[in-house]
Amino acid sequence: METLIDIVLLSFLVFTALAVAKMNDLFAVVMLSGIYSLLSASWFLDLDAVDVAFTEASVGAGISTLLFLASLKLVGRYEKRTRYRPLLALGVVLVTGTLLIYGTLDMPHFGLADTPVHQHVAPRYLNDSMAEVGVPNVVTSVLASYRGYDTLGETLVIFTAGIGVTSLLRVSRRTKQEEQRNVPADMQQQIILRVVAKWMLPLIMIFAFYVQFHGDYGPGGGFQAGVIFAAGVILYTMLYGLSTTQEVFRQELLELLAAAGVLIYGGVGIVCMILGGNFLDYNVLRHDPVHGQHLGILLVELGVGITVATVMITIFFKFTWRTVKHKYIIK
Amino acid sequence: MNIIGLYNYWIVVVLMMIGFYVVIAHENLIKKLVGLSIFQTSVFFFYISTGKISGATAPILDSRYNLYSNPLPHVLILTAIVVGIATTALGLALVVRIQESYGSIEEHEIQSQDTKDQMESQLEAYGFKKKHILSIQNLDE
Amino acid sequence: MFAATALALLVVMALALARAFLGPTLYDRILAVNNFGTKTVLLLAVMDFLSGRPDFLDIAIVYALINFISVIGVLRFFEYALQKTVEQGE
Amino acid sequence: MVRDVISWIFLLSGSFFCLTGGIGLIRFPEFFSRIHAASLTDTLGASLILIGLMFQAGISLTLAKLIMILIFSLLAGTTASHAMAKAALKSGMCPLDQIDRGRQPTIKSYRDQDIT
Repeated sequence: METLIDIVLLSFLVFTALAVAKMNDLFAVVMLSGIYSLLSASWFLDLDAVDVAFTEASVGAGISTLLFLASLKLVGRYEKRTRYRPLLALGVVLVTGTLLIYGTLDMPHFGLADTPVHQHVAPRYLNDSMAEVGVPNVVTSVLASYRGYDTLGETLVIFTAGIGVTSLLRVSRRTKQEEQRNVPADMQQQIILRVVAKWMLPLIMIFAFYVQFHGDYGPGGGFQAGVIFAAGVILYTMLYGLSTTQEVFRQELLELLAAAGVLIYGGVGIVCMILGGNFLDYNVLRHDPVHGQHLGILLVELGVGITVATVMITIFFKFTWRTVKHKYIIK
Repeated sequence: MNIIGLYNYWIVVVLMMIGFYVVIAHENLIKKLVGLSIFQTSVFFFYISTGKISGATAPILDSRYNLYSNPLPHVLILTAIVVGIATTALGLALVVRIQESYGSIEEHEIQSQDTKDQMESQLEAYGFKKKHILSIQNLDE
Repeated sequence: MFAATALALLVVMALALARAFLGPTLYDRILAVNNFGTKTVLLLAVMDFLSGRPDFLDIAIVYALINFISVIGVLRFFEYALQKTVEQGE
Repeated sequence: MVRDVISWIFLLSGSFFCLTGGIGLIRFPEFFSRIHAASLTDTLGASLILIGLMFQAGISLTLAKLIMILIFSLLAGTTASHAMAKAALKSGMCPLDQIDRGRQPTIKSYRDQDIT
């Protein structure tokens, strides 16, 4: 049954990708790419990658679609037809594809247990992580502890992307404060939607915290929780307007928190060094190494969650502010 | 089992090539970004495919199971997805700025504007006046 | 029995996918995406039981939430676009 | 055993309703009849399948999560359908039978490429 679902979902993915390539209505393309990520998350779950499915579910289907839609609003909806027939591109693609498929013929078959991939460090993670880290979710223990340095880098990349978007789509402070008060909230006619969303918002926030702190025992963790929290704030922004949301989530606060998340992560590493361990070696945080690991993972995941949530909210605010500006101010 | 032994990898190649085609053959920058994300997810599929073991379960330890899939690809791809959305957001911000300063996000229109500007500035450097070089505006037709 | 349900859901997903490809108006596509999303939630739940580890239902919950948010997002941004084109037309 | 049988009945009837909804989504002529088919069967089918799964779960954390999914899908599904239909109506689309009775949609035709 797993194999059947695998085959069917992969075929759906190919059809969706072909439709994406063919359509020239970009709105439809973006919605199909939403379907594409729904499909890929189901496929990840089918292949036992629960944490990846979790991330793809919250990131791909939610935030990514919304960002694409917001920027479509700014750049127009239709793609112009290309004037020439892209035979050269087709040729390049066909040749590359054939070569890659020829390359796969030497690959070990799908699902075998004795392939080189499974021989290197994976057995150590699976067999010893319970004694060394004491967290049942191996993905979390590898992410936050064994490969913590790597994850610090990823968090920094996200932080940097946040800075990049902020500086690319910046608004001068004066216009912002003057004009923002006059911007009406969107979707005012959708009363039922607003009421239901108000009901759902606290549930979303609580669920985000559950994902954040339950990540040691089940699928979840800082990345997913941050994105879910951001999705809740984004829902509120879409229904009640940017200025209402910014009463709470001020720009200065968001910038401060985004930096604070990275600082927490790096700070844990420095504290470990001060206490006599290596950078991000949590064993020294407490007397019992396993307790130290628990504390370290908790703090590090918290830092990741804060950074991811605030960066996603910042990015969405920036795009929304552009659309609002185009609609109400540049006339 | 052996019939689909390489099926996953072939689908990965097909998806990657569709994404590649969209990136190199389409001129609209948003479409290119969508193609790029298809390309990106095909890489994710490849990693996760290699991590799967038939009959295994998800790598969350439980006393009832003793065969787990490989957790390492999951860790790499999990962070890659979030980084992917961050870079996509950066790309979209660039596209928005391009639209604001060029008035178009079609690649050939942007390039023809660039060439025109370049030629104008070169001609001005040779001492031509602005009014003389109006005629090159139709050059890209 | 879970397998039968999963198969039925896959068939419905195929139908919704077809509607998303065909769907003459944009609203048809939004409807197809929404329907596809709810079916995905169900499929994820059923797949958890199928694999015998129903403690992964969190993913289905996230889906139910995110699907709602993205449909609202599409409606919001599309409404906007429509207003803009009408304004330009006048 | 009895619990299994009950849960199978729920699961099968839920799958049946989902299938009818999917067929309606393809076969019906225009948006409003399609949303009728899809959203009604969606609510019923999803609830039935989730209740069927609840019988399998027994009293556990899984049951609580299933109930949460049920609440979310009931809230979100119905609200989203309402919002979609309202947005479509406001954009000038018009149900078929209204056109038959002679009411003109504000935009020429819902099949028009302008609003697709």
